[in-house]
Amino acid sequence: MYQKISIIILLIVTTLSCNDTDPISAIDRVDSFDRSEMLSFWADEIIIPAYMAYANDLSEMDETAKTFFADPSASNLEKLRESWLEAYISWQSVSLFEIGKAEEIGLHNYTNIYPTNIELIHSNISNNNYNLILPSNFAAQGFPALDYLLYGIEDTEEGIVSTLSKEDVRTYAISLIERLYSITTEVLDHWTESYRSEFVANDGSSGTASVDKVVNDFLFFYEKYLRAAKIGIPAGKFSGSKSSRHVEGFYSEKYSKLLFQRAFTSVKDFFNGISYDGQRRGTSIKQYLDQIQNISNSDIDYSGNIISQWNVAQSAADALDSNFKTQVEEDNTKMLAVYDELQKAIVLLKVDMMQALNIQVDFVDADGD
Amino acid sequence: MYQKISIIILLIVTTLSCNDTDPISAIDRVDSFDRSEMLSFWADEIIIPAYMAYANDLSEMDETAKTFFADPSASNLEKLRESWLEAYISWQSVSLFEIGKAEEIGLHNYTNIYPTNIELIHSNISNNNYNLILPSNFAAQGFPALDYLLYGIEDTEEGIVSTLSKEDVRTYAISLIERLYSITTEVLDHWTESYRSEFVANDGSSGTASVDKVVNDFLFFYEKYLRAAKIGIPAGKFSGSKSSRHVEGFYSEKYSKLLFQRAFTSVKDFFNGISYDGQRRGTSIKQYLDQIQNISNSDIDYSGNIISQWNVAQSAADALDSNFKTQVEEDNTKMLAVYDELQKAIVLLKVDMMQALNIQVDFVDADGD
Amino acid sequence: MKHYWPSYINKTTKAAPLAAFRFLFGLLMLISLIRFWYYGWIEKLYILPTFHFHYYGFDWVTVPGPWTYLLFFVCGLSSFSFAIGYKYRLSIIIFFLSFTYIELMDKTTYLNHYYLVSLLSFILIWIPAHAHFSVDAYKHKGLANEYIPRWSLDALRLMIAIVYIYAGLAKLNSDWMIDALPLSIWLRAKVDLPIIGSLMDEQWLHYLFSWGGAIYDLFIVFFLICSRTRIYAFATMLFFHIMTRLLFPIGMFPYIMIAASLLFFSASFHTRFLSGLSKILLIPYDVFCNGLTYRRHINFDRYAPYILIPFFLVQILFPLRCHLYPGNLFWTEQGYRFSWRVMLMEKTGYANFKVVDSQSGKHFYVQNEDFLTSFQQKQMSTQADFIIEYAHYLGEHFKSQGHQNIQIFVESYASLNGRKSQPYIDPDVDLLTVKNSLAHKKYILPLHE
Amino acid sequence: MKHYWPSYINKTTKAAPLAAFRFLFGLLMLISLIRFWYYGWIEKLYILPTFHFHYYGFDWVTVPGPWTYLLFFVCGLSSFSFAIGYKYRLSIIIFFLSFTYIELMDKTTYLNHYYLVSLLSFILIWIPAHAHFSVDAYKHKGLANEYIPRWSLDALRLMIAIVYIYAGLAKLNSDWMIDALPLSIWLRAKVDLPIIGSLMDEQWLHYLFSWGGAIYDLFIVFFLICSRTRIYAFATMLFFHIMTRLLFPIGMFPYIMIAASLLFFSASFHTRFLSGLSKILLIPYDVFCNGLTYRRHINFDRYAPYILIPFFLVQILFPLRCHLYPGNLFWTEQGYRFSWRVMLMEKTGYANFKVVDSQSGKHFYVQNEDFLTSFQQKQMSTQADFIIEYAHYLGEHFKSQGHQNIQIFVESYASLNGRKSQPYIDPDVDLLTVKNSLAHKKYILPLHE
Repeated sequence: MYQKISIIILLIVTTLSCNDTDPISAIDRVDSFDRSEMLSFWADEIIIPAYMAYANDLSEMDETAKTFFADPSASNLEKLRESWLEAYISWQSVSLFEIGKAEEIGLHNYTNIYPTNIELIHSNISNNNYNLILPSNFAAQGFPALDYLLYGIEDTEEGIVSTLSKEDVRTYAISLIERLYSITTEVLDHWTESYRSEFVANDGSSGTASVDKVVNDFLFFYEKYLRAAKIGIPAGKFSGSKSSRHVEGFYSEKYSKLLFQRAFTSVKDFFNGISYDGQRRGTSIKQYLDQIQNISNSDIDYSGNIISQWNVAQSAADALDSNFKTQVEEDNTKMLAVYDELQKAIVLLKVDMMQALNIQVDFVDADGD
Repeated sequence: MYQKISIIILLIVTTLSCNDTDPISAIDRVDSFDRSEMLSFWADEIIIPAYMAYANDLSEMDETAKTFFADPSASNLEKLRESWLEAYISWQSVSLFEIGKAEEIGLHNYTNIYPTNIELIHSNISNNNYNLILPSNFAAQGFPALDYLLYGIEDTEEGIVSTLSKEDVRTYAISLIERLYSITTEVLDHWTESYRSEFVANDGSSGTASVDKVVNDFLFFYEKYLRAAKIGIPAGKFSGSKSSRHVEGFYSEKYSKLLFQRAFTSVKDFFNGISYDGQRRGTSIKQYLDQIQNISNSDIDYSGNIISQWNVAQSAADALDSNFKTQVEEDNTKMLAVYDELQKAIVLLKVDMMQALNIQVDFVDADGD
Repeated sequence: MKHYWPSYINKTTKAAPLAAFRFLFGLLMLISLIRFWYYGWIEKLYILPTFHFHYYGFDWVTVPGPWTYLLFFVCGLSSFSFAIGYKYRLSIIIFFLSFTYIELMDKTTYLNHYYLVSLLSFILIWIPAHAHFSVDAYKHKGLANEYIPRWSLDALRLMIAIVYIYAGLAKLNSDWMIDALPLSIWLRAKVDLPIIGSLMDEQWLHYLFSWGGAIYDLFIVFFLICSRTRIYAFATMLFFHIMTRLLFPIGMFPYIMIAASLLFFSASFHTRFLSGLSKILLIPYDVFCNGLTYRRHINFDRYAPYILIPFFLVQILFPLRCHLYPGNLFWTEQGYRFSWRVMLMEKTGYANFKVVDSQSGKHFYVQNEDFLTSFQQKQMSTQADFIIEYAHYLGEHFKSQGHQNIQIFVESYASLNGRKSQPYIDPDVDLLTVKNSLAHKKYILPLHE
Repeated sequence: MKHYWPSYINKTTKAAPLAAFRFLFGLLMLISLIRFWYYGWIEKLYILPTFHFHYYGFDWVTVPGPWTYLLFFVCGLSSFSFAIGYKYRLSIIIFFLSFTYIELMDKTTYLNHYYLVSLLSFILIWIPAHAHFSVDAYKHKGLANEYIPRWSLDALRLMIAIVYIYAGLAKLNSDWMIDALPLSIWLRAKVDLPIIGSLMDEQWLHYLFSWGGAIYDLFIVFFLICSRTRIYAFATMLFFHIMTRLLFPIGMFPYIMIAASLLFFSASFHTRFLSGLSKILLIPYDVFCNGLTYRRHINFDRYAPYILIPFFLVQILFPLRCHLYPGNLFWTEQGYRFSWRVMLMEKTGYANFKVVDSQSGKHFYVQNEDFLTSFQQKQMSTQADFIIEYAHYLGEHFKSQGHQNIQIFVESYASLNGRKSQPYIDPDVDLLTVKNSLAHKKYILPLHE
């Protein structure tokens, strides 16, 4: 008896301890949702193409910037601005995948913190002694800083061209553009070199598995960047008073809606499993939810509820002025309406969807019982 | 030990067995609702005056009938009809107190069963061999039968006068009128002679106590006679098809609303504790409910809910034609609307009020546990 | 632990307490049945109603018309017969079957203590309650014993313990403990009582009774078991049952529980009681005090413990089944019965049935008094299983009257423990499309607190 | 019965099982604390958050900043000290106080098994677990005993029995038994597991686990008590804990329960275990096997039974308190904690706080991540007492920022066991006007099934 039990205990304790490393190799699973297929689709058809397009646009911007600084003219400024807009738009499709290297280096913080800090930009320019890697410089770089330099640094087009041509300003602008490009290629290279397979292989269901992380990032993007930063904060939802200074693309004064729409479309496409180029459909969260609804015989149409709420939000957003600054200042109620509709989907996403997928919001590495 | 316990048991069993007869005399109660005061008010200011007025009207009718049969003329017919109407109206204030002798003899069944059975009336008249005490003759006597004799037995006024004057018809009509008078005086005498003190003394809270019985009778009247018989049945609520033949006062064709209104007013006055002559207010169910709401700190305004629902029903009823026959045939929806409003109060009365008063609907004499 | 079971099963105890209980219980049953008959309840509750509500799975138990009187007579006869211990096994089996049949005829009359009577009589079938102070033992000297197996007495005690403890646990709910409901509703209505009536409006009294009742139910058995506290426990028990008897119409219940509590008394107490009784009845009591112990006589005895162990397992688990249903137990009453929930709630209801022709859309309402007694109406209007069964009965009735394409809906309201009345059954559900079953009744609307 | 208590209290049993448990439990605690430190959880859960959620009545328990590390160190040291039985009474008291203090610092981290550790260590204070196989007993020969009072071992067993049986009873609810929830939600997400993953979508498996879990919890203690079934019960227990450990992140819980289950094993088993261990550690085990019985040494021993009887009475009654609150327990969570409700529900929530200036009517929303860690946000959004405490904290914060006439409202939604999300707290209640208390929280909206 004593020996029997001792042996059993020994065996067990060993098994329990080994669990952390999962020594037993996976075998084929039937009839269940294929997470690794979904992860492959995400990586190969959505995330990597988005990063590639974005990196491409950034290198384009780098080119046009070189052209401009070689020959500062209003028309070259216009080309630079166009390429800036292209890249800024592409960024919106990348931003929701802050995972892997992007998470590690904090891509978003270096790319799109707004409102940008004008004093800091000017002091950086005049000091010529700045380190863009420092968190204190988050608000002095990225697209918002370029927005200021390209549109807001002077009142007139000529003024902008001449100021930008100044040695110190030019240096600063170029360093901003190059930094954007360099950190993006770092992320992209990491994806293509090693992270893609790591990402797809991590197809488990723990809090640190790829699906859980991407879904959390996706939710975070929706809640913080789409709902709050682009709409809620300018509309004054979190301060009590509206503030057009918080609009994305504040200085260019016309692209805020475009940027928002692209970001929202990226969100919806990702949820629905539409490839970056829009040509293919793949395994998606929507399918995953639909299958869970099926298996559990639930009468809750998880994905349908989310999609129809987004449609409502989309119609509300369609009614907005192309410049949110004007919208906020002249008829903030429409902004508030869009916020409210986006907000309603939060409950469907953070509560119903997360429970159905059994993914924890912001995985906490602690014990349960 | 053995003796102690034996004695205790003996004592106890005796006490338990004695409980049925309540040998311990009542002492003064403070701060609690005075049921016997309420019962006195009901008896002295509502029930007995109502029976007196009703008996008085019946003796009046007896007089005018004698005048008419002594000298059958259109004008004397008119007087007879008037006194019939007076008595019929007074009946509405009496009908909700089917307690004591009235319950024993079944006053309502001999007084106001409609539609009246014309064939039976004619066969009774022609046979001259009938016993009005038999339940089979319920539908051939009382006010509805008189309604037929005084208004519907012939098409023309002259025809009615001449037919009524016929020996056998006259005999029948007189026997109907006298029977109404005799059973009513029987009830009234019982009240004044002995039942009044019995009624007031029975101020307990068992299923057979006066308060419980009156409240049950009151509910029964509201549900069966006011809601169903006067409104619901003609409107077709219980058969699926409307039937104007079931209207109260079908042959006189104009008093149905008057009768309904008087009955409804009696209901409300009783609930609110308004004396028969309308001059005094006394302890009432409303007060009882209000006190219970107070004591139990309830946020349910029992009496207020009932009264306001009755007000809604009253407005709906005010919109009805004075002849329900016309109303049913031409625009039954208004009848249905009144029914629906009366019905809504049923839930407030039968469920909320009865639970608050802790009175059982239709007391059942069986064990609980 | 290893050897505990065999040693327990062979333990013996004096037979007097069991015999005394048999005698008292039988007499009480006889009185109950006579009382039932005398009050005209056989007629009123069983013969007169045209329709009866059946327990789930017991649709085959029907009222045998006038033969019901014979059923009651047989039941009464058998109760007397087992009381005096004459042809005990046969009598108690007949009593158990006839009494249980009577209770199954109409669930309108369900009472927890009727259920208790059925259970106690079932237990009595399996134990030698006739081995002492009985006609059987007097006539067949081989049957007379002074001692019996201890488990046979403990089985009855366990049953009583289960009843009290579950009744106490059931009182641990927010209405009872926090709001003193429904006692405050009931007591407030008793201001007309002599002497104590004036207290009945006092809130502290409602709480005293609520908490007192819960503590009493939870702990009385332990105090009855412990010999030092037994006399106080018994006094408390008497006080408790006097109070409830004074305040509420609970029939024979207090007498049964008082008789059952004597099961916990010492053998010497019962010996004195039986010897005293024997003197009064001129029976030689000594013949039963022969120092012998009851041993297996028939196969019954051999298998009895193995019948009773599963029986008690069921008794312990069955009252827990309510937890398998969602929603407020008092509101849905799913798993409410057969669980020693005594006087826990005041529920008032109203149910108005609508018969709809699904093709023409025409409808009419049902007058319940055309089909049900007022007692049946009262029970039906607050309990979903009654409503469904009645709706199906109405459906059959109107179909047989030639109505076709019938749908039956109910507009029902109920009020629980003084809450405002609220809709009870989903008024949009055609009741003919649902059946009574043990599954959760989704058409019961949720209770709003 | 009369003489049962004195005879029980004087019964003795071998000291080996208790000593073995003391040793294993202490080591497990040491490992737990090291693991907690190693994973950086002291920093993450206690030091970093600016705000901590307090248990009702324990607002005075605050996080002592960097001294928290010292607290953990003391706690770990005392656990090792009582494991080896060095200055046992002092060590176990320090362990109980420091561990309990740690648990009281933030209710965000509440776990049933932390609560169990506190309770077990409280019981250990009162029993002579150092009378055998301990440094104390080795050094002071007068303390070395082979036998101890039986109640001291039984007290620990009773505690484990309470935990299992209440955990089993808590599983008897409709979500768990009828719908196999939340297990079906959790298991469905585990299709990625090796070998058994493919089964995780199977409904029968969800039911097997649900029913198996309930039956296991309800009956495992009885099978552990009975010597004939003990080995099978232990095997089942191991299987059960392996499965839960594989499927869910439950930390040290299975190890603690396995160690506790050894309490039910025979003395000879433990004697062999300790003598084997002594050989490995080169301790002369024989000195403890002296045939002596532990007798009162200090006043502790005299009063211990009278401390533990009320303690267990509270343990038996406390988990029942949830019945005093109306509404669905899983939804309101009133009386949910400290009641051995383990892994019973999946609840997801979202709470969006609105700060309103009651005079101007202007309002803004709060970004919870400015104040709470994500773990705190998660716990806060589904539990009403967290929401209230947090709202008051927000009120203080914004008042100190100069805002005046503040009202705080919350738009909160929660989803329970796969039900559609529904509003949780009444959005029209100014949370600053309500306080956390033990009374029913009326501002929790009812759950719609």
